Amino acid sequence: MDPIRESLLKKSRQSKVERLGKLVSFCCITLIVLIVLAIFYFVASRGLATFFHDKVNLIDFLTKDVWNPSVKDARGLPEVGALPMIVGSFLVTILSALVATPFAVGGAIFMTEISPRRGMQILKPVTELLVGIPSVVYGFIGLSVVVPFVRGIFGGTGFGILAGTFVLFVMILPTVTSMSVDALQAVPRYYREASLALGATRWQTIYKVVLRSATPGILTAIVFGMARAFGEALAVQMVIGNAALMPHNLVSPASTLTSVLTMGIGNTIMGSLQNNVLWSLALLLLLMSLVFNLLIRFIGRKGALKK
Amino acid sequence: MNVRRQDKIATVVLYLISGTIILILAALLLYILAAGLPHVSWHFLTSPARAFEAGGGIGIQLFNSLYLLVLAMLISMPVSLGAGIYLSEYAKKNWRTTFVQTAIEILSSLPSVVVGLFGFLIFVVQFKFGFSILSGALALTFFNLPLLTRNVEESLASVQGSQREAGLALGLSRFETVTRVIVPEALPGITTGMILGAGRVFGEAAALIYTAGQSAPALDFSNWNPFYIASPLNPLRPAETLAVHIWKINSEGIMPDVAAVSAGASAVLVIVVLLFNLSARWFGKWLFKKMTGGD
Amino acid sequence: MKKKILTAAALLISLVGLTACQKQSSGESITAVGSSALQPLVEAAGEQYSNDHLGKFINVQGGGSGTGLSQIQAGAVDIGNSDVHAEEQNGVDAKKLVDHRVAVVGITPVVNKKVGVTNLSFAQLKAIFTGQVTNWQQLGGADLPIVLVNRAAGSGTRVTFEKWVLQGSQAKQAQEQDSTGMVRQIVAATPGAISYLAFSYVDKSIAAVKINHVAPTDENVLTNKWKIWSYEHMYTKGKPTGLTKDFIAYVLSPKIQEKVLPRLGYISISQMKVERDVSGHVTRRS
Amino acid sequence: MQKYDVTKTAIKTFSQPEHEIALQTNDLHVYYGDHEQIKGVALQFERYKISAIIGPSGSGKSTYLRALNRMNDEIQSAKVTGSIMYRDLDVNSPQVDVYEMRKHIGMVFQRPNPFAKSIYDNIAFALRRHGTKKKAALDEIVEKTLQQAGLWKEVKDSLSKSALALSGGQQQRLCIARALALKPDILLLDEPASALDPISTSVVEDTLTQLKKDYTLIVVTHNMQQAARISDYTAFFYDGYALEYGATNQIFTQPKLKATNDYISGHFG
Repeated sequence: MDPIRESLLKKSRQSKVERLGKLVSFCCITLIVLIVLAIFYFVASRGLATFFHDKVNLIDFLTKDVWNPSVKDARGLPEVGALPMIVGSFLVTILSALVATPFAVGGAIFMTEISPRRGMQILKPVTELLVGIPSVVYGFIGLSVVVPFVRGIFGGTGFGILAGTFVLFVMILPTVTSMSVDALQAVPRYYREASLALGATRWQTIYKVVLRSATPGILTAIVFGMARAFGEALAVQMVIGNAALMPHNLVSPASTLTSVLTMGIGNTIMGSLQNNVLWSLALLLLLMSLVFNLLIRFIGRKGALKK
Repeated sequence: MNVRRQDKIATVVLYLISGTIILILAALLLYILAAGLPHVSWHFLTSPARAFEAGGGIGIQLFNSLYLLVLAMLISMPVSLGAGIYLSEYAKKNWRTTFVQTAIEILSSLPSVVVGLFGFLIFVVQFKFGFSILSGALALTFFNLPLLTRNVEESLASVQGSQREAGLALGLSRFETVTRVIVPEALPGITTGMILGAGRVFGEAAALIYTAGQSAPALDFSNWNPFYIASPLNPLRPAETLAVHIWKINSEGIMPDVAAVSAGASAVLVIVVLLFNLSARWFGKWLFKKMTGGD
Repeated sequence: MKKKILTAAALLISLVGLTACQKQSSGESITAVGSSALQPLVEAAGEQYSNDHLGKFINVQGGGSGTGLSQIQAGAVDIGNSDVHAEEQNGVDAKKLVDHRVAVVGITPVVNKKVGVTNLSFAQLKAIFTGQVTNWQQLGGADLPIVLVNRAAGSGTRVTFEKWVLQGSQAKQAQEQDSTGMVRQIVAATPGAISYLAFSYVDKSIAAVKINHVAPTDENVLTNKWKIWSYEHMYTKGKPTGLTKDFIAYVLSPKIQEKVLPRLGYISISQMKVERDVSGHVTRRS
Repeated sequence: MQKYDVTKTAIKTFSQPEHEIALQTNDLHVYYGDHEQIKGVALQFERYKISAIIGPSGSGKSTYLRALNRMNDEIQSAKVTGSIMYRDLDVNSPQVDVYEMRKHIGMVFQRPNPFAKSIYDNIAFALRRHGTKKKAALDEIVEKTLQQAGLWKEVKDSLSKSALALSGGQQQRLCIARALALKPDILLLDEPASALDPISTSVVEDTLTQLKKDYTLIVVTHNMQQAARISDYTAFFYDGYALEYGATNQIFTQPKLKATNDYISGHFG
């Protein structure tokens, strides 16, 4: 008999290893998916109870601006208009993204186009260090520096959208910057060379060629930063003032979905309406993070098509 | 001429922006350190906290943070490695994989409060682990898994495909090729990601408030039997971490030196996280040299 | 490398499993969860109790009165700490819970020092917190807009304050803070700010306000001359037994009531000259 | 590009072999998704000879080679039909253990792909994974294969150095040594010299001719001179078909088909 032929027909150790290894790694990924589904189910089951069990109208929940879960309105339904929080969340998110974008993109251009050596040696480590600072510390600084600063200039309490924007701006800056750097670096070198060879200045090249072709990547970075800002809880809660009121201006106390959620959860009874509406807010947060994700995917796909 | 001037202006503006970013960080760091470092002493780092008198330290909180970190990383490292391997090596390009990736992304952008409350209901209440290091570590795992998994997946994907072919052509299974060839080569990236993740875990508060708890009972540092209830190693004891401590004393602290303790604790927290960052960099580079430079 | 990680994980899991099994054999412990206002007291008492009784441990957690009541109701913990009566909380079946009143906390309105008002009536306070009065000038103070700072809805301090001041009216929506420390900080720093704090948090950075010329002092609370005060409750599900029972008795013992409470800023329950039920009905204690 | 009537001339069957055959394929098709890359190829490779596969880019040479030890399995969309007979077994049949099979049908790739490990470990690694653990045995195989690959003299003092520090030509010979270490029956080489400079190329070619006495080699090459220099047989691939196959001498001097003639005389490619 041919020994090689024999050996070919036997299950080798490697194929056993492969079966086992694939199984183990599959279990790992399944575990993660199960966790996500469990969290989703858990948040949804409690969050939806507001509408099914406590009979709150979804439209009212999303459009009314009076938040007072323990008080019933004229129709006997609880006053749970989440609009002030939704507006607050979007305002701080959009404003901080607006402030952060020029800084992030500017810093990224500096790192990739203007002075890669200095950029990579100083600016990159600096932004990465910013990522590492815990959000409680941001909150602590926001409270002891930003809020008094805002109060000093605009009067009032200092708490509000503006203070929240400042804190979130610093928090999302590193994320947006480093992702923008990746986007700019992905622009092929010959684009720049071609443009420069045609006599364009460096800035023209950056503005007309590099930025243009990196736009999808930069947009993704911004949306990613917004997703982070939207979900941030502790730091925002410490500086925004937590008033469930429609924000009149940027320095009046306002609230976000996360801040109301963190504040209220310890003071309500599991299973009561007051608790369920908080889970509805959490569900809203979850859905928003889904939307942000889909947005990122959509932008990514569009960008891919262009190339 | 106009074009040239534009170019000049743009350059100046970009320099200014970059300068501002650096200035912001420098100011942040200086502020934290200047406010906190004067309060940091050996005594502060090693003595237990006091609820209502001055002179408390953060010794137990610091130990708790480190122990929790080790446990959380021990659980999340193998899982994220496995999941990352699956995603980068086995997952086919179809809707299921997209679904899984979206799920992971969502988990990573989930507010940590939600993760904490989920952990509270599942581990603390359902599994009866109580407010404990174990509950906290599991909640942190949830919080950490998506980031680590993505990091592993990306690090593995950045290793050239020809390395996989090399292993496979030698009659090795894909799994052994990945674990013995690709993972070692991706190790610098993976390690950097893990250490950065560790830094995040170290600074996390919201996910822990309702899982690891907000009290730091005195520990008996002479008894390391993990079954003893006051043993530092007991995974079922409640454990307030440094980040939670900062949050708590800022909210409810009634000791006279609240401001000093919170500033000091913040400084320590930031220093530790910075150390994680720097060591991630250094270790990643060192590992890369070692991996590519033979045994 | 991977094997090592796996081995470590396996070891860890078995260790945890073992610990879970052996939990009872090496020391006994109970868990008390809830009100962050009561937390320091229970913590301090628990620490002393462990010193006096070797091998017995009291785990104390914050999380808020709501958490305390939901957890004790669910039977997940041994003691639920709360600043509010279980009857006052939505979603709690108070009949299943046994109330142990362990301390009293007085709550006072506090204002920023620039306000220039030292005395208010209940009616004025109500007008302030419902938003009918918006400037301190209307109350004889400085020309400053009134800035309301509330505690989070459902927090014990707020429930108590609103119960006695607003008497059922709806408070004006205003900024809310999760914690006492933060409230004090904001009131101290914001001209025109008014809020309310437990007595023990009042310090020189802010000004406490008299109500109807009654000063917010412990003595006035003992006789109910100062009306805004609340009991601190430790709830158990059914009658307490074993360690839980011993510990509650310990908290009520003179050792804690007379020596520890005053240092922490609580008013001892044993010194109270009056008793008040959940509907606010006051009886003299004999 | 000139059109040839490929379907009629393509090799579909072959006569009974005169020599010992190491490997043969019958009606082999390879699909990538919907695209048929190899459209039915029948070839047989003689033992202890070098067979070269030539043909223009995109003619399916590499795809065919990769099918022989089932490397196409690793490409998700790839599908292979037809048979690949090796030792009376169809390589594609589920009974055959793919990992064991690859030990016997080794492969060297176009671009050198040494592991980011030491030179020694590059060779010893797979051996260890397949069960050879003894240091002495490993040492012996490392030395022997490095000698076979003509690399021993250059690296014997730096075995613990990183393989990535070697030149491209040296890396490729290390990859050949690495493949030889498993004592394969057949060695598949996919344009092994295309990424190398002329001097390294000639060293690698020498190495291959040396190996012929112990191994059956199948070499895909883009370089016709190379095929002429080293191979005993040559197959000409065009558009997913093997159009002509025969002794190298005959293919290069008297090709039967116009297409082959056009290709080797440089009219297209």
